[in-house]
Amino acid sequence: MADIERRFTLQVPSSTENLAMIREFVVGVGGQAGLGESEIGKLELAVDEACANVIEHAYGHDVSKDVTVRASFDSDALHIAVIDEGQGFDPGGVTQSELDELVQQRKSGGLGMRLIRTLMDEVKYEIVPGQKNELHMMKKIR
Amino acid sequence: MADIERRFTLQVPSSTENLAMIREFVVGVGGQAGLGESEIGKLELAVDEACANVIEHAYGHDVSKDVTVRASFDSDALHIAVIDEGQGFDPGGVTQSELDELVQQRKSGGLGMRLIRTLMDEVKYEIVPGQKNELHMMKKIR
Amino acid sequence: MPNPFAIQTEQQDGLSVIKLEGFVDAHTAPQFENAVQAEIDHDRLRIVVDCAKLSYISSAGLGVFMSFIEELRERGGDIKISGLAPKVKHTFDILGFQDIFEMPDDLATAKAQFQAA
Amino acid sequence: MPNPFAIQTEQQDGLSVIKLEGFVDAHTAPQFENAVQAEIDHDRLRIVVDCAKLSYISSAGLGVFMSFIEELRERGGDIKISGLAPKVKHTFDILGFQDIFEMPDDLATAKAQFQAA
Ligand SMILES: Nc1ncnc2c1ncn2[C@@H]1O[C@H](COP(=O)(O)OP(=O)(O)O)[C@@H](O)[C@H]1O
Ligand SMILES: Nc1ncnc2c1ncn2[C@@H]1O[C@H](COP(=O)(O)OP(=O)(O)O)[C@@H](O)[C@H]1O
Repeated sequence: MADIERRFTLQVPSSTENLAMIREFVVGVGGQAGLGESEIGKLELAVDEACANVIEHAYGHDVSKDVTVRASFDSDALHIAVIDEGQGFDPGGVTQSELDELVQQRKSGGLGMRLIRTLMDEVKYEIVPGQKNELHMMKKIR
Repeated sequence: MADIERRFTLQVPSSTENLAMIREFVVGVGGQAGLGESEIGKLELAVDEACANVIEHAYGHDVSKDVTVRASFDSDALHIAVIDEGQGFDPGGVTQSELDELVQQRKSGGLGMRLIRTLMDEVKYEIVPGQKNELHMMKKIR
Repeated sequence: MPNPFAIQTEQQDGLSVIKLEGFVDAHTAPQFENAVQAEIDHDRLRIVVDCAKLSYISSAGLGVFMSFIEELRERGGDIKISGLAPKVKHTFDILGFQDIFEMPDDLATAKAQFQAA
Repeated sequence: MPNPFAIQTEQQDGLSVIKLEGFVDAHTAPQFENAVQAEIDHDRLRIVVDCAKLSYISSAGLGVFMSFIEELRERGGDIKISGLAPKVKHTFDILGFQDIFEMPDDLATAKAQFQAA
């Protein structure tokens, strides 16, 4: 890939209906960045999880709000950010339980943030509640 | 579809490589707007033609520039705009030749704007050279 | 995009076979959840979720497996997850599902496992 | 997206058969143009473009047909466009291609048309 940075942005209404479109976008960008199929799959899943959290938790399914996905890559790395203007939260304050605990508690959630951290090479939250919350993710290329 | 207006935006580097991503975006929006398969196909082609013109003519394949596609729909109509900051042109000044003339002149181009006008229900250019050129297209729903 | 998700439940050899097709994400997972709940409501507690045609799953889909398994096992039932494509199985594996669920290669093996139990 | 475009040229029954697959747009049309040019450069002037696996074409692809047809016919050759799916054929029809090109349903019919000519 050329060494100029390429930038892509997708903005869609906050609805789970749009997750499929977001995934297609991410797969397209990942392919252009030169990632292999398995790395593209990880990227796709991480961004889906991040956007699903925004739709569900940051906006509480309010479809009048927007989810923004911004991606850029050069020959070294692909950076992708999921941005919302929702209520924000304290990522450090979220306790991440093990799978067997979640199962015992009959929980249907609590896996998303773990998946994101496992799938990506770098994950960073920047939270300004009600103004701009960004989840930055990075994947190395090669 | 609900009567709230839904808005979608895609911004990509000005490269024909990104036309496939643009088409997927348009197909996704068209599906959500409730258009039938054949209408989605027309929308897809019209927006592809409009973006290919921006990439080729407005920016002369300068990949450091961006193409923006903005779409919105309510229950009556889908509006879609292709936006560039390139050199602009006078759409009224473009002579549109018939197919047999183009064939005699061995031209490989000159069909795009005709296609766009045929495929969409409304087409309008707003040109401010070097600042913001917008091609607005509208398709009625049902 | 034409509908990228389909789900179908069949009764086979005394088991409930729920076949997933396409994409299970936060948008489509509720339909999967309803399908499992419907089997439990009818006391059909031996369930195979056949994923041979499943092309993608996110944590919303994984959560459905997670939330029902305790109740099912308490009541003498189980869920087995069959036919996962390698790409999709990878998502289950990352989170340790292989320690909690049996994930046989195909539907026939899942059935055999239920008979043997 | 895995590679959404493929092109292949074969010599069959004294004709050049160029098979298009996937998406011909402004990005992939140059490859199609080169393939037609290569046949002309080798004086193989009877060409069938088999579109049975073509899923999409934009004006950049249509322009390839348009720009070569005069030269080919002047030199005693032709292009026939076979196997277009209805959705794709619609794009050709909108622009009046049916007045200038023969568009037989399948490759066999295209060959028969060349034999009969
Ligand atoms: N973007 C977000 N905005 C607000 N809260 C969030 C966001 N992302 C995650 N959270 C909080 O963190 C918790 C854990 O998230 P996650 O691990 O993805 O599991 P789940 O979404 O299934 O609950 C969520 O339940 C929610 O309280
Ligand atoms: N977005 C644009 N910016 C600048 N010039 C344009 C733009 N769109 C069209 N044009 C001009 O109009 C002409 C006709 O466009 P079109 O009918 O699409 O055919 P083609 O692109 O194949 O030449 C182009 O050759 C170009 O000169």
